[in-house]
Amino acid sequence: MKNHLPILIIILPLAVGFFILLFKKYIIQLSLGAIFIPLFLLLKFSSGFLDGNVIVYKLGGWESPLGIHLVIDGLSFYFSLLVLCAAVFIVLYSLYEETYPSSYYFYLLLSVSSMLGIIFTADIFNMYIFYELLTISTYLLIAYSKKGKSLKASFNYLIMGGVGLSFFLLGTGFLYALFGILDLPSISEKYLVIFSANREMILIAFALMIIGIGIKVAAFPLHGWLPDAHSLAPSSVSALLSGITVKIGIYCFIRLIYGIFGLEKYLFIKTEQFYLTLGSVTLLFGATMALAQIDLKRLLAFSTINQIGIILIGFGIGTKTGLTGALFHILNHAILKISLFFCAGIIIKKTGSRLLQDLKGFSRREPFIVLSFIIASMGMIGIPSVNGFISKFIICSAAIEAGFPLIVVIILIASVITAAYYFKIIYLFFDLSATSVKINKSSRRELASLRIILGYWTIYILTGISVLLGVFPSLGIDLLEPAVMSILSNFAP
Amino acid sequence: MNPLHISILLFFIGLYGVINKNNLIKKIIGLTIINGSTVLFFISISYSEGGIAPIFSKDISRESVQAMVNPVPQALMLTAIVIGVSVTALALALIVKIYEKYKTLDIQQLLKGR
Amino acid sequence: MVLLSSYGEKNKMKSSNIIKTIAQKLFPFILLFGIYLILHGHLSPGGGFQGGVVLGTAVILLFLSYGIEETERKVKIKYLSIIEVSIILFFIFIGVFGMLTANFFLKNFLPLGRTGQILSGGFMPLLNFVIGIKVAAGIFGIFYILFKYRGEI
Amino acid sequence: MKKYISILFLITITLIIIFSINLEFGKPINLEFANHYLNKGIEETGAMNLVASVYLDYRAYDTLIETVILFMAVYGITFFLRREK
Repeated sequence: MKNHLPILIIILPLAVGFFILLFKKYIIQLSLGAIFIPLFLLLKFSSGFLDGNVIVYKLGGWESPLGIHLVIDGLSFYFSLLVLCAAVFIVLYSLYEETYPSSYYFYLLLSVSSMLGIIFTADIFNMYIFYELLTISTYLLIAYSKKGKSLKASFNYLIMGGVGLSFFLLGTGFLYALFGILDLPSISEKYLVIFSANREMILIAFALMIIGIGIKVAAFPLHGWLPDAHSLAPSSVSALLSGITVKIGIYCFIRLIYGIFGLEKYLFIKTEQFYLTLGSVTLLFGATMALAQIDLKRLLAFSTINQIGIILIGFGIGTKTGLTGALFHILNHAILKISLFFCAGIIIKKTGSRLLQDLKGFSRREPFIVLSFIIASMGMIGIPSVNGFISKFIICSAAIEAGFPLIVVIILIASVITAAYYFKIIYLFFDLSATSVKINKSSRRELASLRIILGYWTIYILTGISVLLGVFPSLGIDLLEPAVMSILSNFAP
Repeated sequence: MNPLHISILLFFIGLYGVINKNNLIKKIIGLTIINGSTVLFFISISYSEGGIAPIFSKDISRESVQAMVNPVPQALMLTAIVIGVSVTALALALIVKIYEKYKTLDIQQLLKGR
Repeated sequence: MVLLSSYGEKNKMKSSNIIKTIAQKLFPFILLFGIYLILHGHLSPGGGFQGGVVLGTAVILLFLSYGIEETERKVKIKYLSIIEVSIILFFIFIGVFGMLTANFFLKNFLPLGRTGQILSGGFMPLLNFVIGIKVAAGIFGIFYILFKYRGEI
Repeated sequence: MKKYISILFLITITLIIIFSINLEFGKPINLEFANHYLNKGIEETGAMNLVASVYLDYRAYDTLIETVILFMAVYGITFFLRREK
């Protein structure tokens, strides 16, 4: 069983997705099972990965550069755990949100499976194909409601995503022309020899791939698709996109930078500055834009851009502390943003409006949801006792250690702006001056009580986890220790 | 100029179409050109002078293997072509749906009519 | 767009007897060619994808010459999606079968045979067949759906 | 105005990339693994068509995902365009 672990984790959601499409029965049970069984398998063998073991799976039994390989090392273990855990919450919340037909769960399972595929693969072209599958299932999820606006958002994402992945493919072509292989570990073995002869070509391949993935992670000038796509999707899908799909791009960043392009210091020193600039600009831009929004989910989408900037800064610093902070912030942001989007989903369902001004006096109606929202936004701002503070603090201390005091100032300014826009919402929650609280007439009474409990308790559990991680950060940091180790050793086996 | 350069040129011509054209279908045409250019790029990096297709038959003996071109990019491009077809088809379906809702294909008017 | 709109008004396709007859006569040959390409995919230029496209276009030709109603009667379209889903499940099953018998996912579990014969190359003809059916169904499906639900333009 | 800026930008990038390509057309480099496919392909996979041997045996996993993508496209189109009554 342990030998086949990587392929089982990828193929189970894929096969079950098709299965529910064919039989259209036991949809929820099967899709929950398709996520729980891989999660269980992963946790069962987790002690091995935490000790730094690596599983290499040869698809078709072909030796190293001939065939495609799947690798689970510390980093892929960390990310796959993140994806699977988030997927559990998202499926449970989707049960509350609406009675979705089989096609929704099909898209959801396929996007989960393709994310796991990207995480485990050690082959660039395979990464590209899985990314394409992920993007296609994302288009379909964004446009799931088939409303005009979400169709436009989906189309916009399709164009941007298609161009981005073509850039990635062209970069892959340059790499293949130079190396003659597509396997990441084999490329990194030959990298130093080839780099000295073909400096410009490698630089271009690097630039093309970074542009391609930069579109996917919505780094500053390439962010145009994100606010629409993330805000117009159904709330559960928004949580999926903002919480984990964006992070997959960051994962590819790490793989490519630390696995290939960072091996030569000449390139890496330059990109370090590049990252810090990119991260800071993305951070400030996301924060300022979020301040100007009047739509709740759009605000949260811009907040994602803001937090992506912090994560990029963490990787730009590049020391052990910086990487720890960045990886921990990925986890924290996933938890907080998923719970925020779930809260937003409940708020929109109760008030029937997405506009901030209609939130007035909401604390009277759903005090616990408002409390969860406040805790999650405290995490986003970086107030102590919630997990977001810890990771921001680690990144700031890493910046001081590495001699970038300006970065700390930028993060602090952005945190103040973040505080401004979240406090604006919280103020509206407690603004009881509104005489009549807007009530959505079609507030669903017919919903079975179990599903309401599911919807609310996913949020409470997520809030509980975020507070737990804020009080005992070592719980999360122990988990990402092997990931940092494998990054710092440049994924050497 | 050789096919490598031409494929890069085509890539950016397609990108120009995607960025500057206002009609949604023209944007998709740009995307298709981009996809075609990457296919051309992959095929031309595997070409070797006097190369033959990497397929054995009765006329081609096992000794002529040295003249054969690298089969990997061609196999990769089979996959990339299918993906291109899928994305194009999906985009066209979206365009049909958008046209049904807004009765226009012009991106400026679509952006206005939020 | 103009062409399609004039289509929509009449809502019925008209084509001459010449086209109908030629399409009818050509149909089996195109089908045969597609099957040939699929079966010889591991021996000669061609393969599952190319053969599948040829098969798909054969059905599209029939479709174009006979019109939508008649083709719907001939080709059972409601089974199309079932075929597609089950063929992908079959592909995954081939992979899992390789995992069970030969210990690697998608590993060849059939004997390689004598090179040059149809039944050689292990599971390659099988995969070619699977991909051929899938691509034929996919190409025809894309065409059919875009055509049938093209919207009121 | 925006149009001219983008044209200028794209031309610059194109020229930069074109002038820094130092691959010789017709003389691919680093062919050791390509030669492995060519020399050992028949023995290892039993196919005369080496493209098919790469497509269906060495990299069959890619092909699996590719068929899934094609299905997603077909299903997505049906999903968008079908009218529910």
